[in-house]
Amino acid sequence: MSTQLPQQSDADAEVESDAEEAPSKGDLRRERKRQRAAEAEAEREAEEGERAAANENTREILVFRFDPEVEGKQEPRFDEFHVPFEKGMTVLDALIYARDHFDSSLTFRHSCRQAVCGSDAMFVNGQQRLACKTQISELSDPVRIEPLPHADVRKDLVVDMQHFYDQMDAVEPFFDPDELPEDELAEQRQSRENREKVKMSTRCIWCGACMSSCNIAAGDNQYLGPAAINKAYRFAMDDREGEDRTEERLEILEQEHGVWRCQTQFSCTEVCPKDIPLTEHIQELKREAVKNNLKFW
Amino acid sequence: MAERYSSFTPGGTMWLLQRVTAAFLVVVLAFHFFLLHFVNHADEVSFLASSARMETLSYYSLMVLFLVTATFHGVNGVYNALINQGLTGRKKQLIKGALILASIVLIVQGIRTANAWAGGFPL
Amino acid sequence: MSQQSHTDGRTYEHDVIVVGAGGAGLRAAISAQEAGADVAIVSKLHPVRSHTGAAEGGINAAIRDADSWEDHAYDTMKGSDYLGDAPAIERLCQESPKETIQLEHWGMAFSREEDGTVSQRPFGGLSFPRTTYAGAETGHQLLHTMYEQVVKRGIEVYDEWHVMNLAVTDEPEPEDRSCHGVVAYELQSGEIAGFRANDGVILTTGGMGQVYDHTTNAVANTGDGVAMAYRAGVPMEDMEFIQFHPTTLPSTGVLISEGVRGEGGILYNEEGERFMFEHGYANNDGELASRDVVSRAELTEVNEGRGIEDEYVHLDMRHLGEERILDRLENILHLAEDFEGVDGLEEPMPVKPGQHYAMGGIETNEYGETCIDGLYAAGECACASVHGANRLGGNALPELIVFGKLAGRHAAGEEYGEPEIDTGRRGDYEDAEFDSPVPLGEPDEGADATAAADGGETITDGDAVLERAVERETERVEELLVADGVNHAEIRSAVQDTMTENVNVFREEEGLEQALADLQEARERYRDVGVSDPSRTFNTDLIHTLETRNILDIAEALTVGALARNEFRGAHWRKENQIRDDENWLKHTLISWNDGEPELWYRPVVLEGEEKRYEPKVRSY
Amino acid sequence: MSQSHNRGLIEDFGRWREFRAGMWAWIFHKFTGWVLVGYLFTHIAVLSTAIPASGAEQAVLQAGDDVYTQTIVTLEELLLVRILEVGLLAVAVFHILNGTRLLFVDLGVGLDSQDKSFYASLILTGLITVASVPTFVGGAL
Ligand SMILES: Cc1cc2nc3c(=O)[nH]c(=O)nc-3n(C[C@H](O)[C@H](O)[C@H](O)COP(=O)(O)OP(=O)(O)OC[C@H]3O[C@@H](n4cnc5c(N)ncnc54)[C@H](O)[C@@H]3O)c2cc1C
Ligand code: HEM
Ligand code: SF4
Ligand code: F3S
Ligand code: FES
Repeated sequence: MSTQLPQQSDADAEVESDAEEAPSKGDLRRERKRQRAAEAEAEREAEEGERAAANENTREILVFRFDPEVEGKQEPRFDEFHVPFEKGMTVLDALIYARDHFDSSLTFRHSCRQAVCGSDAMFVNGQQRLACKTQISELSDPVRIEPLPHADVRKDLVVDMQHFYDQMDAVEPFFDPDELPEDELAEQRQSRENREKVKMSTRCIWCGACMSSCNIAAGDNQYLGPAAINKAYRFAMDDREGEDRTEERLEILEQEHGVWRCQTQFSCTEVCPKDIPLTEHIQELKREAVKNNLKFW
Repeated sequence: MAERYSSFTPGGTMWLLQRVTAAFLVVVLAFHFFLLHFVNHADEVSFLASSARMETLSYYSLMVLFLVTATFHGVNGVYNALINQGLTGRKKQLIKGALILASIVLIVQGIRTANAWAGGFPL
Repeated sequence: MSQQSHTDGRTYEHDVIVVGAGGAGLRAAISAQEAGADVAIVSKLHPVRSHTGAAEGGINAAIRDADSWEDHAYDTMKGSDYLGDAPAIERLCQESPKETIQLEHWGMAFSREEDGTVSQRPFGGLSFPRTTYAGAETGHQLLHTMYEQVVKRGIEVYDEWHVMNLAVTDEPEPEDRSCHGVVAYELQSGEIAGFRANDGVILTTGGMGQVYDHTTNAVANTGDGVAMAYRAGVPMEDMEFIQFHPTTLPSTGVLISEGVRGEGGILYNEEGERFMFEHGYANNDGELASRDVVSRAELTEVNEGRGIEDEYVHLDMRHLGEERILDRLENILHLAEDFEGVDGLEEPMPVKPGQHYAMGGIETNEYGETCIDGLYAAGECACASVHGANRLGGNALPELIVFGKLAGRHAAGEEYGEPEIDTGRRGDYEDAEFDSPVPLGEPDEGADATAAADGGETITDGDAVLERAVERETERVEELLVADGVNHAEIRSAVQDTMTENVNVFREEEGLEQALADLQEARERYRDVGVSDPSRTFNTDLIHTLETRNILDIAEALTVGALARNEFRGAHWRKENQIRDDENWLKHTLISWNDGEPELWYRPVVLEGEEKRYEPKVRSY
Repeated sequence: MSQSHNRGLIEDFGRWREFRAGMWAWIFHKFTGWVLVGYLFTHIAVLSTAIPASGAEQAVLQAGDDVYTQTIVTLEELLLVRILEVGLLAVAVFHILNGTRLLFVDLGVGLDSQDKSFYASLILTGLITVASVPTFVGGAL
């Protein structure tokens, strides 16, 4: 959980003391701006109430808000928005509506709107979900939207993903065959069965939902986590890589904080928006690793 | 990058042993419960009855094995749970030591008890 | 928080800076590194979030013996409606096989044949089934495979850094200028820093779909690279050519693959008529007519009052039977369910045309060079002109890997021969006679012009140019953060509304002029734009405000091009002249930013190939 | 600047209401495992009274007056102990059943019905526990 860098606190301290010495013009302006923002906020809330009353067909969303820099948002809180419902509306649509119409400081990552970029995994009504892939009509009112659990919140719904990326990098996530065909126009052969075997594992979009749902990953920062293990599975099971390489991959997975940490909670598999059978892959790797170790005896 | 594993790691072994002991325990624990709660009711326990059972070599060895596996399974389970909660470094080493010590004490004490019933190692 | 901590930001220095981390950017970075350069990628999204991941169909490559790159080139030229430049097209088709196999060697999970070779399938406009694919997720596999190679090579990636501007010297003629780096804003910290590029900057910022309100493109596809290059003096080429895909979901713009119609899906209007036949849009091919034809048919139905809820038509696949649907179109069921709340097995799916791809972009030659020294572009943001007036499905992904590689190598110092395609105002070109009915460009003339125009001295030193660029952008951010003003979202949606209303599939003079007037009004409002979020942490309000400026510039250039080109070619349809007019219009539209105002000119299409000349023929399938 | 909000353990655990089958199984298995180890240690401690008892006269042993027998009998006379024993049984049965479920999962069997097998373990545990109440709580008090 503490993926925060230690030196940051120093940097913060410095900045603060700078500010104390001579409140710069910029600071004053920003101060005024904050006040205005607060006023606008109050106004918005009033307007919103009216709107909600006027429009029957709205949905209520409760959104987690936090910003380390903005007064009034330093203490985490939930903001309520009433957005007009339309058929086909997703949680992401609702957030965009709230941002564009009520509060442009509402912050969340999103890009593709079609479940391929993996930017918008969030904790929606008690489950990790992709906001863009979740129909709001399927959720009960009010829709409660929080940032991914077990990750540091940077601002509103944005969490720090660095730790997740580090874990992905730790499994040497790249294809590494022993040899390639000499002809640069000749492909390596791969059987259909083998491609089928790795197919699901290649679908991962790095959304981090699985990692966030896993209690082990929450407790043990060094645990590789389901997504990284799945990434390793993708290569370890690919026949095009050599046997020695496969063994090396198993060795990485076998570290103390590798596959053995998984306690088959299944929540990763349940929340994965790409339906990757993560637990199954992890279990298969455990068995592979045991088999591999038995060879030593 | 996570630290690279170098030589043979016991991670997999411990994991495997945890399963193997579990499989063994299913059988023995069921037998144990059945024998001491249903066949012989708990309130009918007496030193002599226990003693009589313990004097057979097969029962004695089964119980010692039971003790050892259960201790390993339980203590290793606890240790794993702690690592899962992110226990590392010096603290981890300390707790590991303490757990091993406790296991030894438990097993020694258990065997002494068994010997007390059997009147020494049953031959 | 003192202002200082943000402005005296560090300068990062590398040989080659790649802006963007989609397919084109990653490929460029890898090849620049292979050519020996110290390369870094600067991207506003983490690489795997790039929109290349959304591509479904496949990569065109002539890798089989029965196929040839010449056939691929011919198909591409024909598809482009003879507005593609032959040297670029031939490059693309020659190198695509090698690059595609290169992906395979990097482990990309292509679909396979029984014998273990990669599978290929037929695609619209191709004379051979040469579309190499990985299920219905080719782009995803491509993007991730290439990112893996970037990780493997340890290439530095600055992710969630939004590039705001280029550091370009300010000689009076763009052709004399040179590029020395970029200025970027880190989302997490609010830091503004200079990135010094010793050898070159490669723009690979992808599409510009956000110019329209209904698009298959990502929210991040705001054409930043195109707009930045444009303001630095590089012309935008063929901007009026926008591909609209006929089957996208109305509420989100999510693409419903052509596969549904390929399998026998039928389009119905509100009255339940199979309009493609019943109203005579395509008596032979029906639903399977080309993308532009179907898009126009759908919109005609809606415009004539036969659309459902005055917005869309129905795509019905129920008659195919559950078994067949599950077998071949399962993905479509998920898309319709997840993004539209519709069960494709039980009810028809609503669809309407949506913006899909920009054929035009930053003018480059066949090596990815722009007219500014040290500035390159590749991928969807660039226009080496391989797609001309209409892109064939499956031709964008090869464009990424081929031109990404070439630009990367070139920037790293590898020499190529003389290009055959001219850039900038060199070689053959003609000035346009174009009178805009409304004022164009910056309302307060010259605000965005070079320092020379500001009255300052001309700076030609690389470091100084970068420093100045950082200062300017810092100032701009400070101003935006304190300004109390209009919300970017209002302006953006005004632009999107008028573009969708007037510069869509159907274009007519009146509408285009209206759009220009609306855009000018939006520009006026943008002068008063303000960012209401005061935070330095992850200020997306600020980023969207910056992007909106880019959208404005692009939308305007696009509309100017569309208004000027009075003919019907490829994806561009004009009411006033519904024929392809080779006599007058076998030429590229180029638009340059001239001291705060767009300026239009033309360059003839290069139809001379390596060995033959491509003679324009009627495009019929 | 780069501050962030660490939601801490409390908030993380506050999510228990949102747990799903696999997580509950995990929590229960953990809890029952710990109870069992705890019991194992006490159990051996209690049984250790057999060591001093082994020194007693044969007659004392016959009469059941030795420390060991006395300790056990005294304990067994307490209703609380009897009830705790039922609890122990429940705990053990659940741990065994779910442990078996986990063994299957480890072998890659029945991963798709992991939630059902968890519910089955729960129900079976309940049934066995209820069925054993007469044997445990009953008997000569
Ligand atoms: C739904 C869909 C399906 C498609 N299917 C196919 C297909 O089957 N076959 C085919 O050939 N083509 C297809 N295409 C087209 C093709 O996918 C795209 O043209 C191509 O992926 C664009 O890649 P790119 O690398 O140029 O840009 P992108 O992948 O969009 O990447 C742009 C990069 O630039 C970065 N960036 C942007 N602005 C900035 C800035 N200001 N500062 C820093 N970084 C910035 C972004 O972070 C991103 O990393 C499809 C397109 C879509 C939308
Ligand atoms: C009778 C059959 C038993 C079976 C089938 C069984 C099965 C298991 C399994 C499979 C695990 C590993 C869970 C995992 O790592 O995911 C486990 C953990 C554990 N077991 Fe057992 N077990 C049994 C008996 C016992 C006994 C008798 C004890 C007490 C001594 C015990 C104590 C534990 C403990 C403490 C854990 C660790 C729990 C945790 O994760 O915190 N088990 N058991
Ligand atoms: S495995 Fe699934 S949940 Fe985890 S990061 Fe990948 S896509 Fe997301
Ligand atoms: S949730 Fe965690 S414990 Fe294992 S099965 Fe998934 S990684
Ligand atoms: S916005 Fe890309 S996954 Fe949701």
